[in-house]
Amino acid sequence: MEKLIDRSDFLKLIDNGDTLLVGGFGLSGTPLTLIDELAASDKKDLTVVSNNLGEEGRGLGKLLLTGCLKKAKGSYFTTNRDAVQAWSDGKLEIELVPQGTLAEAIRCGGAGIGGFYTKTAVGTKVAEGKEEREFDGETYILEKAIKGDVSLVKALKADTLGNLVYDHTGRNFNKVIATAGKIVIAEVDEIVEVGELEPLEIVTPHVYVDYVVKNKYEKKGGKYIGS
Amino acid sequence: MEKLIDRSDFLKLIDNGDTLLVGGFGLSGTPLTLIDELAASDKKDLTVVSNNLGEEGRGLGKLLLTGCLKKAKGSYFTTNRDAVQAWSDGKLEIELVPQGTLAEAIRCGGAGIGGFYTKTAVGTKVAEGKEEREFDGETYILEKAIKGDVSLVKALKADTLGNLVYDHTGRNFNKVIATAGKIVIAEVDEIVEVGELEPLEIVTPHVYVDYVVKNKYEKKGGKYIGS
Amino acid sequence: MGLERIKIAKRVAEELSDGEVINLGVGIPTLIPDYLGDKKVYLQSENGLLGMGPTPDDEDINMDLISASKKPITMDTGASLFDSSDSFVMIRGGHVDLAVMGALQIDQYGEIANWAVPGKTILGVGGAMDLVAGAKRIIIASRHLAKDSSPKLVKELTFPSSGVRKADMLVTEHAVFKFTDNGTELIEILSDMSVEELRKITGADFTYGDE
Amino acid sequence: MGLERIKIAKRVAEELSDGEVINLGVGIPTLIPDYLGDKKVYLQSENGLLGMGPTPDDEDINMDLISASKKPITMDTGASLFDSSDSFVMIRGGHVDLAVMGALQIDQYGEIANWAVPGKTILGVGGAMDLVAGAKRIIIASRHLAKDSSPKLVKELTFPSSGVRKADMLVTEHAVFKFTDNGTELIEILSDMSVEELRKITGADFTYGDE
Repeated sequence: MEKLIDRSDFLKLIDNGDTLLVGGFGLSGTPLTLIDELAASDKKDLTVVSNNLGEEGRGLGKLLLTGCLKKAKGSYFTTNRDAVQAWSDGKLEIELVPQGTLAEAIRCGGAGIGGFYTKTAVGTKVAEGKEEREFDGETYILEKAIKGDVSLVKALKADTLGNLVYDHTGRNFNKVIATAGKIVIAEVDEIVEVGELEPLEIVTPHVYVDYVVKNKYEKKGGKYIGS
Repeated sequence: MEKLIDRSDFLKLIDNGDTLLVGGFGLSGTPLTLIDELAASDKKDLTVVSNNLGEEGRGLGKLLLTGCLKKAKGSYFTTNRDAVQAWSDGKLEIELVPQGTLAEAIRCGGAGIGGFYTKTAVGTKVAEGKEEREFDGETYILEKAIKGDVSLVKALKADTLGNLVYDHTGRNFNKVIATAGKIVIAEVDEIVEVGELEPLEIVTPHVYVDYVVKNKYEKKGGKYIGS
Repeated sequence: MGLERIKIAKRVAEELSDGEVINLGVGIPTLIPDYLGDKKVYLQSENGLLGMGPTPDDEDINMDLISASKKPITMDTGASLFDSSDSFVMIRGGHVDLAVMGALQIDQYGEIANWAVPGKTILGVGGAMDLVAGAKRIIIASRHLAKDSSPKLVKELTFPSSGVRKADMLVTEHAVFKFTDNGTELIEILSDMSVEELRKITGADFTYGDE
Repeated sequence: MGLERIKIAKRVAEELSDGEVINLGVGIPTLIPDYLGDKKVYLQSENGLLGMGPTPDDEDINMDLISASKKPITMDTGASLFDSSDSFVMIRGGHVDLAVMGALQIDQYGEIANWAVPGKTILGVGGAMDLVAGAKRIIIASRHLAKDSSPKLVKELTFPSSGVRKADMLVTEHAVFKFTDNGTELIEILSDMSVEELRKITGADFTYGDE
């Protein structure tokens, strides 16, 4: 398979200062193997755009222990005490975006759309400094598209072309994130022959995927053992 | 099945002057039965938003023979001579929208988004009178969301809850149109028991569907006979 | 304490109608499914599922089939899966019949504050503002008083607002309130309090009956 | 006439690289798949398919599996289906490697006019402007002259533009041109014309070789 790379080659695709879009909701649909590589690297000044930063010491939470993050942009960091601490200590910038706005902004980033007017967050602190506009008598705020240097997604299976399917709610942000990075890397549990995925079941067509890395963790009892 | 109505009851849901969003690309994925009911009715001043107006005397093209249309909004009417004629005769207003802008505007209409900035059509006649704006050095134009009074979609199957799946490229505009009408009516070839459609294969979740009408045409040799 | 949460959940459950699509927030709202009786509703989970079923047995847990509270769940018959952007098309686009959520404060017109506390770290908003903006109907399910014994229903918010869209109803362990453009209306007392006692522990004025 | 269309298609086919995702417009571009030889490319159809295969046998025709030209098609192994909005995420978002399309006119910098004729009914644009705005690379495949014998490659467009984004290349039955910020460059002559003869039937100036 042409797009398949070894996980040890993944770091070559990441530069200091990059903005990474990372799929996942909590630890579900999260590229745990790629995050491990990042956590073990000397990369720095990274910005991560993801719904949250995993849990303490798990998933994206591992990156808080190594100091490679400059900024996190997402919807919910409160439950990760390491994130709150890093922010309190001035070691991590945080930009809060409502969950639906985050998903939509990333989708726009991959869709040739520069920005959109959403009804979410009108009249709140999140809307401060953002342009308001009325359409048909309703007020909306302008949100800008989000793009990344590199997108990291986690799929259940890739076929040898790079078509992706996801595991249940593990789909979450992965579909849009796969469209919005200059380089897109998919971590997968399994690689199947082209033709084994049904045209109707493919969620991410192969055109979006540049590289595929095999997950180093095995799922047992519904969890990735040792992750 | 609660949402199932007879096709003869469909017209009660349509008022003169309504804006109808109609799925389909050419004749594919088009609610042919519902269109027949409209064509045989005395409805008037309807606006149809659809990629095109079917073919001469077929699909949405039938509505050009009855004079129920005031306006058509879509991306491609050139190949339907009846549409061109009606427009030339001043009997039909036409508003031309690039195909991708049409799909996106309808999606926004169903998504609580008031408008979006697209890179499509910048510097063309389509952009005249539309606001231009730069994001990261690129120019975009503002397009407004499109909503409808009634959405007519064509699916392959509905389950008894109203979940929908489509036939191959018959999906086209139907997915977004099912989200953007105040009333949404799905014409389907087949109704199956709830549970028969896989959670991963459902394209339109039942929450979007208000009514289901059984298609009166049968598909043979890849075409709906007699349509 | 637990009993009062259950009381609130039970009362909210009465407001749900058969066939509705509902999004349940964290905390008290998650107790509601246990008190639906014969009513069949469809639970939406903002991480990408319509038709959320009960908690699975241990052997059926899959960390990639979870709720918005990141708890393992199952799928009901007729469930569908979708990505986050489509999930918020559903929420923000006005397709969810009802959102039941908690609140830190509610003002007399039903404006909600449920994501941030003044002077404290504000590092989470999640899908709260999208639900506030988009759900067809909003019921706040909350204890009557905050942990510091201050009333949650207040004249004016002192906590940051979650959006200009107002809640329709507030259910606490003591009472059910309805919000209109004219302010708060008490529509039902759920405990042994008198209306006057209720006024004392409520931060906003409210009307009751013909008064 | 048909031979010259094939000649254009063959020459464009040489520009395609193995593994590319390509959108082919109506007319000459649809002939290209026959001349790809060993190269495997993936055809995108804007009505919602990546991996368009050849025309089916009569008995396998399905009116709900069609191309953007509304012709019956098949699916290649590895094909995927999606709705119109996702299809234009792919197109407008810059994910399609190459769009090959016809044109009514092209100006000296590669600006394309391919949807409307001045003074005539303008009732169709389809996905042309989205492809012009979004494809990574654009090749125009077109006869050198219009039906009225006017040159298609011109100094300035007199037909309505399809967008500010420029084409990269023009392939006609006589020549291959490249467009840069400096104007048009002739890179190959495909017929027995001399450069001077070619200049006579071309409406824009162009450079050639070291000149």
